[in-house]
Amino acid sequence: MKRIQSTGEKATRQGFSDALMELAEENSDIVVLGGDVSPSVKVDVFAKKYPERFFSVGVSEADMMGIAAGLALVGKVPIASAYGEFAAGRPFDQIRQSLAYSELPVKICASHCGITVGPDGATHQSLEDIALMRVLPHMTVVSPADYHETKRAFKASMGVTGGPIYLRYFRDATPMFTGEDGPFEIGRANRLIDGSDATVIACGLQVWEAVKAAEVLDKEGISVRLLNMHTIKPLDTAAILDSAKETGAIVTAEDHQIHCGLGSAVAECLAQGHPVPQEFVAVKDTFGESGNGADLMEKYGVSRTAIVDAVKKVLKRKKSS
Amino acid sequence: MKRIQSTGEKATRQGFSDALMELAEENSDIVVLGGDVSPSVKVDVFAKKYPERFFSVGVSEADMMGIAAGLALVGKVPIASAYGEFAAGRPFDQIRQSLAYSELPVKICASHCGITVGPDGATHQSLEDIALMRVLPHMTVVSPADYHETKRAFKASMGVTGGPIYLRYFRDATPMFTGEDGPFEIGRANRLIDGSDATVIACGLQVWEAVKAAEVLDKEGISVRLLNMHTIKPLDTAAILDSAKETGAIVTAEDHQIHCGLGSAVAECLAQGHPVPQEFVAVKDTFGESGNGADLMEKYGVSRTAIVDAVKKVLKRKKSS
Amino acid sequence: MTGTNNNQNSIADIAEMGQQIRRDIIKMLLISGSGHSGGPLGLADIFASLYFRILKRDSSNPNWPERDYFFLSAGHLAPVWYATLARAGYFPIEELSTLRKINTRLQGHPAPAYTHGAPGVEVASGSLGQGMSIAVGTCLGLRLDKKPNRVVVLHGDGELDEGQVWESMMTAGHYGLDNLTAIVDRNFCQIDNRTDKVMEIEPLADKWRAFRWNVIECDGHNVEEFIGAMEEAQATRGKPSVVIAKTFMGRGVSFMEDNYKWHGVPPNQEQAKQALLEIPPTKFGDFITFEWEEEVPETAKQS
Amino acid sequence: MTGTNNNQNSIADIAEMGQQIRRDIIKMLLISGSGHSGGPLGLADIFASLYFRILKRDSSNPNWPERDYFFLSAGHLAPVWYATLARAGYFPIEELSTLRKINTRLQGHPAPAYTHGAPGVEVASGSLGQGMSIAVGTCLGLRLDKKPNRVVVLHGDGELDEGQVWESMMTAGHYGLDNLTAIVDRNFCQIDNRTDKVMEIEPLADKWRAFRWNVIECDGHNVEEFIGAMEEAQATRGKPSVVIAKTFMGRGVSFMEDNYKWHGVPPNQEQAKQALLEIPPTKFGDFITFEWEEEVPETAKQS
Ligand SMILES: Cc1ncc(C[n+]2csc(CCOP(=O)(O)OP(=O)(O)O)c2C)c(N)n1
Ligand SMILES: Cc1ncc(C[n+]2csc(CCOP(=O)(O)OP(=O)(O)O)c2C)c(N)n1
Ligand SMILES: [Mg+2]
Ligand SMILES: [Mg+2]
Repeated sequence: MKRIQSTGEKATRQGFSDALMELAEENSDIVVLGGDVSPSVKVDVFAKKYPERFFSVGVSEADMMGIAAGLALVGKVPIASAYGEFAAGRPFDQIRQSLAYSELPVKICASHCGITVGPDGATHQSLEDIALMRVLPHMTVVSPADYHETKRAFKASMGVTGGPIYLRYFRDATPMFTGEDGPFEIGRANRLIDGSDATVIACGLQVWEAVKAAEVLDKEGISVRLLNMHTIKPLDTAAILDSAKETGAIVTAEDHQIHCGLGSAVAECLAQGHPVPQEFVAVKDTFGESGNGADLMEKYGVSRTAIVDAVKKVLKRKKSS
Repeated sequence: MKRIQSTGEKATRQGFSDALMELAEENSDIVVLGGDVSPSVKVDVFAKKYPERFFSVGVSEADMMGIAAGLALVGKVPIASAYGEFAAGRPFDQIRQSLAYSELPVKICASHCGITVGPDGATHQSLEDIALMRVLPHMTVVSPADYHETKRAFKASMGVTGGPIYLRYFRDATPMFTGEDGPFEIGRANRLIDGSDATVIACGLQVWEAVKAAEVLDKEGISVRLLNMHTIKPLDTAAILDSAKETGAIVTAEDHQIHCGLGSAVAECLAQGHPVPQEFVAVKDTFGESGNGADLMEKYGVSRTAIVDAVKKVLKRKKSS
Repeated sequence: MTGTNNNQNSIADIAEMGQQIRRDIIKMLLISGSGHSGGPLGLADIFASLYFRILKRDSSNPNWPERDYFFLSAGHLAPVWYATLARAGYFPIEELSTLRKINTRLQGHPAPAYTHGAPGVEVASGSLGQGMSIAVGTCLGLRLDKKPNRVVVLHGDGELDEGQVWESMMTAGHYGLDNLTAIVDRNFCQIDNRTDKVMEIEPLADKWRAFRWNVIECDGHNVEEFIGAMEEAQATRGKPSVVIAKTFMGRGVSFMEDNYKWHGVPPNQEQAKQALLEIPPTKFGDFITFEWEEEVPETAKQS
Repeated sequence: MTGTNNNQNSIADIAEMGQQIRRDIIKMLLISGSGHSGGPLGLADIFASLYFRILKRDSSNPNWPERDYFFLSAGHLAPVWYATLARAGYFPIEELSTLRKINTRLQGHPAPAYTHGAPGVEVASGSLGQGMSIAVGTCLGLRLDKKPNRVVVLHGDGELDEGQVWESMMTAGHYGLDNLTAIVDRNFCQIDNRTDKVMEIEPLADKWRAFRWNVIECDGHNVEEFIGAMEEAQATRGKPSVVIAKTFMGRGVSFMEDNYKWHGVPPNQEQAKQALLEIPPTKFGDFITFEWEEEVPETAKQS
C-alpha cells in the first residue's frame, strides 16, 4: 500500500489565511468582512495590511452576508469570514436569498467547523453546515483535508463565479499530507490510496483519519481505496460510482452529523447509480460537548478507529449480500 | 388494487388550524406566536378567541423562536406559526440552540411549504426545510398528506416532549383521502397500497400524487406498494427496509429539493440496511419560480407523471441489476 | 418620460405618472389573480418620483456603470416597481400582464435581471429585512472605488420588525454612509393589523437617530415634498439619511385606503372596475384595456 | 452566604465574594487551559450582587417555582456564572476544575441543567443574541399566569450588534414587560477591538429609550450602586428596564484590565500567579490550592 506521510502540522484556517494574503496582493478587488472573530479566523493579518479593504461588521452574520452580496454586485470579491455555525446556520435565509438565489459569487469562509472545535462545546461545533449548504441550489461546498489543500481550495474558489461557495475548515493544527503542489479541482475527488476491498470516501479532517485507518487495515490484509472527496457539491459522482462498482462497498467519513452530510450525498448517488453497502462514520445525530478534539473524535465516533470498524462492518455486509 | 378515494378538498393548513382550535379549548397552556402572517397560516381564529394566549411578535422569526423557548420553560405549549421558509431557514441557529439543543418542546407549525405555494415565487417556496430540520438532533419532522392527517399530526405533536417538532404543510386545498379516523403514529409509516414490483415512499402532497400514479401504473400491470412516510424524523427504517427486501426497488417522492430530504433519508437507510435501486422524485437542485401550483409541479418534476416515470425507470434498473 | 434626463420631468407629470402606475397596478393584479394591492398603491407617487426624478439611470442600459442603485427590500411591493420600471422603459408595458405567471420575468417577488428576473432588478428580495445589508455593501464598494453613485433602499414599516434591518442600520451609521438613503413606507399597516397592534415601532424617528442616521419625515403622496426630502437626504454629508414617508395603504381606492386587510390580496373584477373609476385615466394610457371597461376619454387612449 | 435569604448579605460580603469569584475564575481557566478571562473578571461584582442579593432563588432546589429567572445571553461569560453558582451552593465548588473538560456539566458555553449542563442554567447560550428572546417568552408566560417572578437577562455590549437583540428589545417594549430587567456589560470591548472600532453602538442609552425601555446607568464594579440600579429597575412599572453597567474587562488584574485582547484567552501559569497576587485571598477560600501557590493567610483558608 502506498504510504502517505505527514510533513508536519498546521491549521487549515492558516491555509485559508495564507492563501488569502497571497491572492490579496495581486487582486485588489478582494475585500474581507470581519464578524468580530478576526484573530480566530485569521483575517486579522489582512485587516492590518489592507485596512481599507477590510470591513468590520460587528457580531451580525445576517448583515454580513447581505453586505457581501452588495459588494459582489459592484464587482468586489467578498470574503465572508466566520465560524461555521455562525457562517452557515445563523444567516441561512440570507445566504439563500441574497447569495444563492441571487447567484452572487461570495466566498463564505467558515473556520472552526466540526467537533474538533472542542472545549467551546456544542453551540460552537458546527455539525450541520454541510447539510445547510449543500441543499442550496447554486452553492458550491468544499471541505479540504489539510493546510495545503485549504490553500488550494481558497485559490480555486476564485474561479467560482455563478454563485456562492462555502469553504469548510477547522481550528486545530493537523497533519499536512496532500503536498504543496497536490492536484486540486473543484468537483473532482482525489484518489489517495488504491485498493480493492472497499472504498473510504472522506472529507476534511477525516481524510487523514482514513489514511491512518487504511494503514491499520492494510496490516490486517484489508485493501481499501481512499477518495479525498474535498468537494461535496458538485459531487464527483463518477468517482463514487466507479468505486462502488470496483470495490463493492463504501464507507464515508466526515466530521458532521450522520444525516444530510457527505455520507448522505454519497448514499443519494449510490441509490441512483449503483447501490452497494455503505457505512457512515459521522456524529450520530447528537450534539457534541466540551472536551479536547481528539477525545471528542473518539467519543463521537469520528476517528480512525471508527473508520476501521466501519470498513470491517461493511465488508461483512458485502460478503453476505 | 385497493382504490383510494378523495372525499373532497381542504387545505392542510386548515387541518392545523382546526386541530389547534379543538385542543386549545381543553388545554389552556397552549399559546400561539404570530409572526404577522396570522390569516395566511390560519392562527387568526385562535387570536380572536384567545387574545390573551396569542402573542404577536411582528415580523421577526428569530425572536419568535426564542420567545417560544421561554414560554416552554414556564410550562406553556408554544405554537410557533410561520411560512416554511421563515419558520425553518430564517431562525435556524435559534431553533438549533434555543430549542433543539435546549430540548424544549416547541411546536414549529410551518405552512406554505413546497413549490405549490406558487405565484409568490422562489423566495417563498420552502424547498430546503426538511433538510434543515432533520439534520438537527432532538428534532421531530412530520409532513402530513392531507387535511385530516394534518389534524392528527398536530394532535400527536402534543406528545412530543423531549424537543421541538417541525410540522410541514401547505397552502392550497388538496384532496382528503386519509380518512377522518385514519391511523397515525409519529415515526410509523402507513402502508396505503400493497404491491410487489416497487415501493413508492412519499410525504406531504406527493402522497396523493403517488396514489394517482399507482392507479396509472396498475392499469399498465405494474404493482406498486405505497408508503405514506408522514414522519421523516424519526424515520420508520423497518418499513423502508421491509419494502426494499420485499419489492426490491424504491421511489421516493417529495415536494422538496432532491438533496437532504425524504429521498435522502431513505437512501441513507437503504445504504446501511439493504441497498436497492432508488429513484428520486423531487425538485432537482434548482430554485422555483412563480406560477400556479399544478403547473409548477409538472415543470419541476414533482407530480404523478414524474412518479410514474420514476417507477418505470427504477423497475428497469431493478431488472438489470 | 423614459430615458435618463430625469430632472426635466415636471412635478405635475410625475404626479400623473403616479396615478397611471396605480391604474397599472390594479390591472396587473386583476390579471394575475394574486399579489399585493395595498402597499404598491400607496407607493405609486414615491416610485414615480424616484424613477422620473431622483434616480440616475438609463433604462436602455440597466447596468449603466454610473447608475444609482435602487433596492426594494420589501419584495412583496413588486407590482409598483414593475409598473414603474415598465413605464420608465426597462421593458415593454405589455409584459405587465405576465405578473406571477409561469415563465415570467415579473416574479411574485423580485428576482435579479441576470437570473430569471426583470430588467432593473439588481438582487432578489421577498424574504423581508435583507435589502439594507445589500445596500450597505454596495455603498462600501462604491466608496472604496471613490464612485459617486447613490444607493437608495426602500423598506416597509412592518419590515422594520426584522432584526437584520437594525444590524445594517447600525453598520450604515457606523460607517457614516452618506451615499445611502433609506425610505420607509410609513403606512402604519402590515398583514395582521395596524403596526402599533402587531409590533409598535414608535418612536420611529428617535430609533433611526439613535442609530446615527439623519431623519427626514415627509408626506409620501406629495411628490414635491417627497422629492425635496430625497434631495435633502442626498445632500446630507457624514451620515446616512432616512426619509420616513407617510403614506396610505391602498391610496386612491376608497375601499382599500388605510385598510391593512388589503395588504396582500388582489381586487376581483368588480373591485377593479370600481378602483379604475376612482383613479381616472391619464395621458400615459393603460397597458391593456379590458372588454368590460367603459369608454375612456379620448386623451387617455394614447401613451 | 448560600441559600435564599439574600437580603441579609452585607455589601462588604458581596464585594468580597466578587473578589473570590475573580480568584475562582483565574484558577478555573488555568486548569481548563481554554476559555474567556476578560469578560468574566469584569462581571464578578455584578454576579455576586445578583446571586447574593438580587435574585430570588433556592440553590438546593434550582427549579423552585418562585425563583427569579436568570439568563446569560452572552454564553462565553460562563466562567463567572459557574463560579457564582458554585459559591451560591448550586453544585460543589470542586467541580469548577472540570470546566470545559469532557463529560463535565460545566460546558464551555452553558447547557441547561436538565440536559448535560450545570444546575442553575435554564437554557443553552453561546450563540450570541438569543437570550433576551427567551427572557421575553418567560416574562410573557409568567404574566399570563399572573406570577410575580422576575426575569433578568445579561448581555455583552458587543453582543448588541446582533439584530435578534433588537427584535426582542422591541417586543419587550411593545408588551411593556416590567418583569424584565436587562443588564448590559458595558466594557467597551469585544473580540476584535474596542466596541467603537468594531461597531459603534453609541448613543446606547438613546437606543434603548427609543425601544421603549427605562434606562439606568451605573458603575458595574460598585456593588452598592449596582444593587441600587437593579432595585430601581425592578420597581419601575409599565416598561422593561435596562441597567447599563460600566465595567472593565479583566477587572482586578493589571495586565488584563481594559484590554480587549483578554476577551477569549486563559492565563498561563505565570500570568495566573501574577493575577492571584493582585487579587488577594478572601475569607471564602479557594476551591483549589496549587502547589506553586505561596502560603495564603490563615483567614482565607476556610470558607
Ligand atoms: C422574513 C419574512 N417574514 C415574513 C414575511 C411575510 N410578509 C410579507 S409582507 C409582510 C408584512 C410587511 O409589512 P410592511 O413592511 O409594513 O408592508 P405593507 O403591509 O405595508 O405592504 C409579511 C409579514 C416575509 N415576506 N418575509
Ligand atoms: C452568533 C455568534 N457570533 C459570533 C460569536 C463569537 N463571539 C463570542 S464572544 C464575541 C464578542 C462579544 O463581545 P461582548 O458581548 O462585548 O463580550 P466581551 O468581549 O465583552 O466578553 C463573539 C463575536 C458567537 N459566540 N455567536
Ligand atoms: Mg406597512
Ligand atoms: Mg464587551
